[in-house]
Amino acid sequence: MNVHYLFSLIAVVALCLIAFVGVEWLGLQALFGVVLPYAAVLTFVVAFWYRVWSWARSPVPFRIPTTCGQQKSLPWINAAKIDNPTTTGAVIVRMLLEIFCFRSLFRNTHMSFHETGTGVRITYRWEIWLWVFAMAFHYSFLVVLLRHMRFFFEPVPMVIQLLENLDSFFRIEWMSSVVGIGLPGVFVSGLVLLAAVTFLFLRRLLSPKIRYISLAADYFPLFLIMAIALTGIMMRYFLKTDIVGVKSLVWGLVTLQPALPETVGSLFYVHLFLVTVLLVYFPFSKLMHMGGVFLSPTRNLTTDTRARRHVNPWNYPVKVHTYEEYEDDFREKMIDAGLPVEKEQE
Amino acid sequence: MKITTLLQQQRTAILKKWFDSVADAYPLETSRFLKTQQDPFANPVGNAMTSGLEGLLEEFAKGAEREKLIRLLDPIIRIRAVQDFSPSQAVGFIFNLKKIIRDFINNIANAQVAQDDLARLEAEIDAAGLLAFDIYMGCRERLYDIKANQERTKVFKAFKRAGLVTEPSEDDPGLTVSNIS
Amino acid sequence: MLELAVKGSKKYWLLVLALAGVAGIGFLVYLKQFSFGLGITGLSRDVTWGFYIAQFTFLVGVAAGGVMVVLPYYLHDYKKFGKITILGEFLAVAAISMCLMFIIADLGQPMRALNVLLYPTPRSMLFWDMIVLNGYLFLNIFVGWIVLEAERNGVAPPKWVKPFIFLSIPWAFGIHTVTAWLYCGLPGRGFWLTAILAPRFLASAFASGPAFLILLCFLIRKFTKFDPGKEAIQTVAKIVTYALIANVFFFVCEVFVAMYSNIPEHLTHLQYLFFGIHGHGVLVPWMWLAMILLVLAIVLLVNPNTRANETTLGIACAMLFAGAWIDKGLGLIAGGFVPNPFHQVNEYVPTPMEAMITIGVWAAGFLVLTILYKIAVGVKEEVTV
Amino acid sequence: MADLPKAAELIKIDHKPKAKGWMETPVNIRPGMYCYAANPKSLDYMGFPNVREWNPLDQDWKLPNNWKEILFEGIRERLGRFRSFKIFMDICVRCGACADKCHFFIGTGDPKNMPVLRAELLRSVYRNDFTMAGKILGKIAGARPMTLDVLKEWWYYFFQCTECRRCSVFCPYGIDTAEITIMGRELLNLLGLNIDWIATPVANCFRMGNHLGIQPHAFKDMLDFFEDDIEELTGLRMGVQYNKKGADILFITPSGDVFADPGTYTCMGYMMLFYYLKQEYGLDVTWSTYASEGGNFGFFTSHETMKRLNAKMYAEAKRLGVKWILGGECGHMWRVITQYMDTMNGPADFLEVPKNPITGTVFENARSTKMVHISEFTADLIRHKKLRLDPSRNDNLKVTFHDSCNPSRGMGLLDEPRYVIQNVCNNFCDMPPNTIRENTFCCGSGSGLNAGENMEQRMAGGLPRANAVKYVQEKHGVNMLATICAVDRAALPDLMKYWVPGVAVTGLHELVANALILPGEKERETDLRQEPLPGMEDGTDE
Amino acid sequence: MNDKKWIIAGLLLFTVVVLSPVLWNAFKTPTPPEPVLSAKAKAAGYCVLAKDQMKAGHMQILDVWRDAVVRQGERVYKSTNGKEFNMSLSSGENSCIGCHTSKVEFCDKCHNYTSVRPYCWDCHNAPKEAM
Amino acid sequence: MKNSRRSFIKIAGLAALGIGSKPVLNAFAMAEEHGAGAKAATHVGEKALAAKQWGMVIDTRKLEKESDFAPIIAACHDAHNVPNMKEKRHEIKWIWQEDYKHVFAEMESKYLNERVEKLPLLVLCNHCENPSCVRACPTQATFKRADGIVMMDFHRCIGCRFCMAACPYGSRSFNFQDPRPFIDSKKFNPEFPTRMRGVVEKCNFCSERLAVGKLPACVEASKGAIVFGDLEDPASDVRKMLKSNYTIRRKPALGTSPAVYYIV
Repeated sequence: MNVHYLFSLIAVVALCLIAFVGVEWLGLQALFGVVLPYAAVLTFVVAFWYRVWSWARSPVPFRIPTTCGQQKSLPWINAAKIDNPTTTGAVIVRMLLEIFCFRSLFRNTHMSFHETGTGVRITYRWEIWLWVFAMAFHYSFLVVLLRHMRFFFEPVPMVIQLLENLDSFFRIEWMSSVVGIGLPGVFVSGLVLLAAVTFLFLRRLLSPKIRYISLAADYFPLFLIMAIALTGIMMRYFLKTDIVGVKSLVWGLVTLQPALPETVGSLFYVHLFLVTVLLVYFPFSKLMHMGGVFLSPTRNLTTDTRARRHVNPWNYPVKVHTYEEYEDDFREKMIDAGLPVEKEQE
Repeated sequence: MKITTLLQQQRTAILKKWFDSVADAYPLETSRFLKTQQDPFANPVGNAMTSGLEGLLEEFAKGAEREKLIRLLDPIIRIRAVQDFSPSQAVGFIFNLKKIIRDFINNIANAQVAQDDLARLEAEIDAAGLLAFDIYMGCRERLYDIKANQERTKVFKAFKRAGLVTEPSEDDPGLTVSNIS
Repeated sequence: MLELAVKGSKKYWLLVLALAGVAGIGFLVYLKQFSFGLGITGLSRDVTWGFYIAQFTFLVGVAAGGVMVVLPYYLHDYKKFGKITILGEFLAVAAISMCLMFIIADLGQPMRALNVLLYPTPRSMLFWDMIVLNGYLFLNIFVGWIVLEAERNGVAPPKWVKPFIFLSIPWAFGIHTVTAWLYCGLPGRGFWLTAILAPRFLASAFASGPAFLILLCFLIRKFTKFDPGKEAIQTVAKIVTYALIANVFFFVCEVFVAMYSNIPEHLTHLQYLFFGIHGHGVLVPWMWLAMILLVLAIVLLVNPNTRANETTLGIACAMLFAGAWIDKGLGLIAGGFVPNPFHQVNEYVPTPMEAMITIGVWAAGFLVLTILYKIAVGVKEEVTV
Repeated sequence: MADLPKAAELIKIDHKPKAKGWMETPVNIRPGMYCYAANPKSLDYMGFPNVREWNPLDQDWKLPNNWKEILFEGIRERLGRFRSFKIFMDICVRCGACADKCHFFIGTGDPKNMPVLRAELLRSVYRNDFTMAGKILGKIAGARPMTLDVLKEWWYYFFQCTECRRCSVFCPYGIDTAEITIMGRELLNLLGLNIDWIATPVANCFRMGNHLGIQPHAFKDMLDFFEDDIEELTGLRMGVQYNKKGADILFITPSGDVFADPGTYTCMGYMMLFYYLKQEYGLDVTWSTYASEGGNFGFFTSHETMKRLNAKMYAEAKRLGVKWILGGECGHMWRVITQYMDTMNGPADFLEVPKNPITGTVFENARSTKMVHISEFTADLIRHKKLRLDPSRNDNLKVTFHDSCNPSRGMGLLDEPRYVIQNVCNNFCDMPPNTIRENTFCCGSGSGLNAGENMEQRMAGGLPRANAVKYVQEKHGVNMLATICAVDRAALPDLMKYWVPGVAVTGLHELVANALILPGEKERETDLRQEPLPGMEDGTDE
Repeated sequence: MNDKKWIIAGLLLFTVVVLSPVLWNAFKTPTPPEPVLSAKAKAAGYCVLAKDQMKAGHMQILDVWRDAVVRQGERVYKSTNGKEFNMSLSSGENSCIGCHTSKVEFCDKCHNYTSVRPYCWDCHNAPKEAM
Repeated sequence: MKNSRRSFIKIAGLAALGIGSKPVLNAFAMAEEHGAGAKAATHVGEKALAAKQWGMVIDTRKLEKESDFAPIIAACHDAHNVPNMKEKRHEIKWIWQEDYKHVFAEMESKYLNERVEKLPLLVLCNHCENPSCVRACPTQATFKRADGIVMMDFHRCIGCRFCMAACPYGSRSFNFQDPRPFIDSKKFNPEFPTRMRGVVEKCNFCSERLAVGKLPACVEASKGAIVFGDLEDPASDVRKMLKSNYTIRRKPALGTSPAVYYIV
């Protein structure tokens, strides 16, 4: 059986416990609130540089873009300007579409077999859900991230406030006997993030194909992000924490004058520690696709290789079979067959 | 109870069992891969079979016609003939149905079925199995035919037309077509 | 299949851009309404629903009308409609999208729209309307998409969509019935308080929806390689004819009851609409125009020659659509609120801003329609090569 | 111990082993699914390392003792040289979007044929020995050590990828499994682990100019034979020119067109087209016996080998002093030309920017490589109405078009061939949209897998393509599958024979030549295949 | 192909974005808000809940209150120390704003600090202060 | 309420994580108090007036002149911060004056008593026993309290105005724009909230005054012209008035059963 996800789940639960025990029983607020966050950000930035730089160091010897549409050739043939880009501008548009709209994933299809009267037919259904949830996941994550900037800036920038207003546009105010949600206003992005990450997890779990290819390294970030979202949601809507205290802690960090507020609960430290772990984990894992997608040579190059020469920095001479050698091998036969030769036979 | 009635009543259950038995016959890796989910046929290999088996069972319930059986069996067997199967695996799944139906009669449905009725059905299944074997062999023969003929039809024909087919000599550093086998 | 929507001719993109532009302007005006409040509309304390809700009501009809091509195809296996059922379904999708947009535009507190879900209130007809509209939207997108994709792949649609198809048929009747019940269950609004309102709505829906579909078919035939088929169009035209006659008949019944019984509660609204009362009567010319259009449409449709002639058929359908739009989109709502419970007359005239938002929503709806039809027609062209 | 298991139960236990992950599942090399090991003579001739006799089915592959070192050094070197390799090793998130895009996975159902898993075979080793996470976390990070079993798995599955790049179209990061397969094969070549269907053509091509090893005089003889056939058909001799210095254009086509049906008809098509252009417009086209191969099996071996074979094109063009090069219908040849040739063996500044002297069209898109695809060339001619055509000669055909992987996903050559077909045939229809253009399915035999011994693999891999053909056959009565790739012309007839009997395969220029009205030709009674033209059936019935 | 400068530019941009909070704020003086208690509140010396609990959870109490007041007609809150309160956010005897008389001095300080913009004030509190 | 309390305590353990790092036990105690626990601590004030169905009798005989009406209307509108909208269309009114022939239009009579023909009447929400507006509301933003008051929950109203269409008495107003600029700041009552744009409002029978033992503002200002009390209590003032006078209600045929009676 596939125990990858169990392992990852245990790892994330353990991380939560570490932070909880560390703060609640050992009183290590300073470690979890100051030392680790600083270390994590430093690691994140340095390791991110290191990884991207290690890619950048390797040259791009050949221009091998995937062409997903008609080439620009004869003037009267409509070229797919974006999917087969020949100009830098078009490449930028292609990259923007990839990065912001997940263009390629949007094409996703699902193959299935059908019995027809005369045999088997393979069909391809447009499969949008992975795209939908991937978009939902990334964008809600981004919004959640930006929203947290209210803790990092004073006064809070207008754009962040605008974003908050949009995010909490729909008032979800629901009072029941068990839970009451009303104030503070519900941010949709947090719920979408949790829903999307859950979908991505269930997909790995329930689709046999995806389960088969999934590794512990695939489940771990999902659980980690799920836990981050959950702790955040718990703090905001149910168990409450003193956000003035949270902001003063964060403010201390960003002004490089760390100070520990007293009234911030352990749940916050769990949340913070998980984020810390995510930051450290990020540059060493597949999450680096964030940086890598920019460098993907099948997408970020123009396709006009026949019109503009691409230079390979390490191009080296190779041994070839020259025409002279060739003619030496076959001169006699060539002359017999009436083929022209460079050197007449002696 | 008439056996055809049984087949119609227990269609879903019998089909399920039959699917499972087919999944068992897959090579280890794929089989395991299939077993991890409720619908063992979300995989391309199995996918092709779902409706095929359903159609076959329907045919047996009605009293099979040879032409129709061939039409139903051909697409399944044609795929299995190039996949990872021994001949017995490729066609054997049909015979599994006999045991499944007997089990149903004895254990689950607890139904009384006329012996000659059952015998007739089993004979039909046997016939279908043999048909499947015919198809399988036809496919394999076609395959070997293609294998055997491809060089002749492509290379040698052209070379012969040009009168170029000669035995390669040992010391000739050049390599000739005969190496490309 | 969505890729069919992003690959199109210049004309197509021009249309898309134009519609998006108009919708965008509408949205900007809506932002004004959002920040100021519904005060920018012509609504008042007495006429609390206006253009938005009227459009919504009319469009529910257009959406429900789609069932007139779905039903014969799926229930009676009427093969000729096979080519246009998807057009009916996608028309419904676009119409329902417009309905939902109009409802949102009409809310004083749109950000609280989710309260309808958070506090489900089965005794409120609006709650049920929310259910049926969203359900119908889902059913049509879902069924339309799956059937179309199966058609594109050249396989039979999966068996499990059948129940959804069958469900969508009564559901279509449901959306307009519930919409009628929004009005006809209200005490003290004599104009609406009539049991025949739902049937009347349905009749007008089954006339105006398919009539619009006929017009769309003409457009599609003109601008694409897909031909919905003359015979199919003629059959739809027959449906339109009978539905229109039923609609007018129901209306005559209403008028009879009001006039003959002479009960002021019921009569005054009709008087206001067709003759005006206390010197107020902005709608009088409109209502008469609607009547003339509908009668002329009947004449053209009932006559087999003019019905068979596609030019006159087109004219008849356009007249019908316009007439029904005035009837439902102008008269019905305002007529119900005037005179008010105090028997005073405060008239309603939409403001330019209100009209712009309305046009914006229509444009957005047509944008949805254009994209969906582009896909549907693209598949049809592919399949019938 | 009360009940002994029954026999049936025992069998069941045998059938259901404890499920393991793919890493623990050893490879099972199966006849019919692999190609024979490379002939040592071929490898030796090319100077490849670790040449020896070995058999994939043997336990012992006779590897050099330091094979792991060689391999790791090879990986290290390539990580430093190819950003694509490095990035594709690092950024896959295993979303699975590629899984059911691969024709081999669809056809065989073998999970290791999912592109993601094929790449993971290599990635798992990369993680283990080249990343920090893998070194620390090991299996948890998805790493596994290099073993002989892993090596066998690489060999088995990297030669079950046709480098068609269909997965790359759908990958959100553009990960191109072909690039990974190319690296995998390069690495395997370091250990002498190639297949013969690739290695021997490479050696042939290196020495004799073409994969078949057709020697120059034989090459000429074969084209002469086509001349005879054409003469029989039209009453005209084409007068093919070889190695002619100072010609306008050098023409290079895959040698498959010269020796194998139905490519031979395409070859005749080129000859007839050039004859027409020579007679009508005086265009001077020469063929070359030295650069008598457009295809490049070196591409399936290593970048270096590809370069060694490819060098001949420019060298020959330079020697002959032509203005520019015209390329025939081939798949991977055009990928090499488009994405590698100019970089590896350019700049071709001794040639002119290709300009069609007949229409005046300058092929701006080939400004640097100086090499034009013949379907671009012909489309241009037809567009300018420079060819006299009688499409009704192809009226017995219902044609569909198979986009070959490399021209479609490597260069985007999609509409030109369709334009040509639609002008030379009256009956054309496309296959379903998800199986054509950039979504096209491989023939199942590309990248050097067009051998005989792996027929099952080829038939299974070609299933999706065949299935789409079958669809249009049933729906529109299609009986001819046109394509612009020599491997396709060699592989698809077999595929059709197995899955879609009744559909033949043709090259684009066979159709062109059928429709082309040559100046001074006699009335044709048959097409190039010597089958009666439509309307001529009675006449030839003797 | 020289793309290193682009990559470095991208990395620099990335770094600046990631570190922007620090770069922007480094060595600024921390400005934790200090809500001003009115004389009345100071004098009373107690609130509905303990200070810490009010800090974190006053919004929940307001949620419960508004439901109870409007829908149940319950308008009195009895805290654990036995004190009774008028459950009203508007000013008035024994209500929130009745005691914390200045929204600006008491509520807004923390709300602005943490970018919280409750819509309570659309209806409650005095119109002049809201404007 | 007890149930809700218990279920809340179950998650209170988790709540310990949230508030205060050290005082775990405190957090437990606190969770009890606020959140749903806070509910237990809310109750109706001691002085609050209670009834099963509040009702009102308006004695039109005592309300004749403009000066009789104005203070009543002002008392209500000032107490509830009802804005004075400039545009008639956007008018907001909780209680106002209307002619007999409009209020009782369906009781149309060709030859009417001279007094009655020109009789001005006070109209307000009828707090019907069977309110059609409550039926119509899709969010229960307007609802009927246990004491018979038809309330508006301004926190929940989505502004669909279905209730206004459903009300056969025209008693409801809608905030077509932000009402605050139209409230006279001199007369502003800080103890009562204003409304925001986009919600419906109407008379609430002064539920906020009843809660502290006061009668509705209009009753207080009417100098005895309006009597208020529990309709279900035979001993109440309203019942006594009803017993001794002939009264009529608006549109009885609609079955809404208004709780406002008129002595004509």
